[in-house]
Amino acid sequence: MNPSQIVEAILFASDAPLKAEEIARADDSLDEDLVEGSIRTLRAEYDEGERAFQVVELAEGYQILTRTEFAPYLERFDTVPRPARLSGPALETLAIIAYRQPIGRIEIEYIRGVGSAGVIRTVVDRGLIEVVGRAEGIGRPLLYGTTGKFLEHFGFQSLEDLPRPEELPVVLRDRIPLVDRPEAESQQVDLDFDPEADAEAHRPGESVGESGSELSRHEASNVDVDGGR
Amino acid sequence: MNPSQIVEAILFASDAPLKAEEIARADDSLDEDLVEGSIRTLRAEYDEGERAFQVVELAEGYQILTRTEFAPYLERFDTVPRPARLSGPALETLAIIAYRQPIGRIEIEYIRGVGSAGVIRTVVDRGLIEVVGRAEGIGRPLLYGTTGKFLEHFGFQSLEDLPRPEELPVVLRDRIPLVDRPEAESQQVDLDFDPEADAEAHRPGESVGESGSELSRHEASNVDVDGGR
Amino acid sequence: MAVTSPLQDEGFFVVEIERFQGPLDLLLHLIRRQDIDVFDIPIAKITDQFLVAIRGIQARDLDNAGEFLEMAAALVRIKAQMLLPRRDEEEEEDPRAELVRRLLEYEQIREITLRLAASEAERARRFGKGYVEPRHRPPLLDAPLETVWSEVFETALAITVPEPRDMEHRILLRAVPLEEKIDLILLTLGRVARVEFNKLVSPWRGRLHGVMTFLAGLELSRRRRVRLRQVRPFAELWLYRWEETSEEPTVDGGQED
Repeated sequence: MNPSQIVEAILFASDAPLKAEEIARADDSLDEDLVEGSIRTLRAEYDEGERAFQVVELAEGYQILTRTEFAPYLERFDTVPRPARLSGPALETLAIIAYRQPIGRIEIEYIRGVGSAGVIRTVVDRGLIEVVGRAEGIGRPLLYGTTGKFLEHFGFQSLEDLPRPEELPVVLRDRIPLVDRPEAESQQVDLDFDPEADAEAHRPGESVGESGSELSRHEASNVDVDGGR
Repeated sequence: MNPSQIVEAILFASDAPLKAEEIARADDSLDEDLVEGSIRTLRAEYDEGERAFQVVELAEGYQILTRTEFAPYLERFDTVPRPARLSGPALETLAIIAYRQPIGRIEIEYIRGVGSAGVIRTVVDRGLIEVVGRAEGIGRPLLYGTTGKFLEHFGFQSLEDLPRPEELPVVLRDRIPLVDRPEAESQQVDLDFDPEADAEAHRPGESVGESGSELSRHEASNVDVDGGR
Repeated sequence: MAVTSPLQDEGFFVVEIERFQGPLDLLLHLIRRQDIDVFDIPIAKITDQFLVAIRGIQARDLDNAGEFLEMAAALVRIKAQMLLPRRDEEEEEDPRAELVRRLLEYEQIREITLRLAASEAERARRFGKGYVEPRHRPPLLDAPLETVWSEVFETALAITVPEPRDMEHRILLRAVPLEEKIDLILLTLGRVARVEFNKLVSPWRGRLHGVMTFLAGLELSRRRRVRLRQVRPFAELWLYRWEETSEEPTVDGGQED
């Protein structure tokens, strides 16, 4: 373990630039001069070995950074499109919307059994679904449907082309009302409670405005009960 | 600019493991084989030059990490970020998920003997496990599996690196297929005991009318579950 | 009580029990530290030790008190089953079998947990690049979508609407102090000479009340304040006011003194 190796390890793993005197604190064997000497050694070694990185001296101290001439490769690495696939939840949400459109978030959540606001946004961002209208009733919840891009991407002329075999779940094949009991409203709240979904990803601060969203759920379930689209 | 320099620049500018095919995106001249070859070159050069870091195979990819012998200098250095260690319950839960994936919460709790919704949420939040599907049956419970970040955290190249059950100095050799055990589920129902309600949801003084906050937590979770992919 | 283990000291447990991940961990500890053959667990002895170990757990407001109590109830049930004459030795599984499976499985998981902790520690000795230059990342939309229709369609075929959840599952577990149940039993037996177990439990919902009432019954039988009596297996369980003259067999507790 020689001084320049210790200096290299510290410079590499530090998340901030370091002055020589700070690096020297890493070990009793080091002092400022030794650190400066080590940095000169490292620079020579990096030059000689034609490394893609170098020790840079900034106002705040030393840091190992990629040489600027490699910037175009980094940029290309970042921007070459990565193949993208829909996640399981996104596939499920898209399937429900494709077959039951126009459909609101509450109904999607009812069928999936978990909250779906985030996944709906993902599929909207992908350009496969869009807001196609609003339901009646208080709050007038948004209704989603598939886009032209959806048809284009999956090779359909129109929505008539979607296969509707016998095996398709009834909930997708027929537009049966999702909630048909008089106690629909309270039932809905109960069903919506999914401890697992909760377990997945509760982030602090996101639970603001709960009463609003709860209200809209109720509204939407009313739409469903009454309209039964 | 030779291939191994480009590969080095990409690896150096990343704080997570990269697969060879990903690195190849950096330039048209690269392909997977060239990247693998370049990594072999870099390894030899780092060994020869006695660099403080090396190219490590991790989580089915590659990452430049410091050599273990520098840990004593780095562990107590202010500007070197330290990974947070997992709690005992989190490790236990991960052990179960790693070996039994895909696995649902109820089975995890049956094996551990304690409610696990909170600890599952913690490891999901840390990106170590994710929802990989849903089981059949009532409520279609979520199933969890380990992520690439799990491999990263424990320094595994793949799940093959997990200790094999037959290596373990424990009497049990035959894997007990939990799924085949009807008791696994009925036990819970039979005892009418909801460990989640106990350990997670129940706070002294909270009334039964908690559905509002449950809803909102549930709502908040959507974003994370589906949005990030 | 013929408890002979060093675990008898309650003070020891008040400190110790927090250390255990849960009831399986505690049970495994009791079994392994006494070198008990896990395939032939002396269930009466272990049950007693377990009950001693968790005594007072309610008062200390542990997160997982309910789980320890559930295990206590399961042990007591197995213990009772062990006392029954076995009608058909061939077909009936040992009442302990499932517990043994769980214990062994848990022990294996615990071993894996230790290995994972070791791997974590080893991995933590390496450090990645601490500073990575911030770069602009392209928006998700730029990436071409590779998902094909058959994936969407197969997902559609697999969709089912979940059944309404069983309301019973939503009842929140609340702390049920043992003392409360002890008082209830003593109060009741102050008025009548005997009472059906179910009568004591029926006013409450939730299985924990049953468990706690049962444990209270066991405790009082230990203190020789009540006798537990059951005419035949799975028949109604009765709690009797303790009379010095009573000699009849009891299901649990009283006879072991």
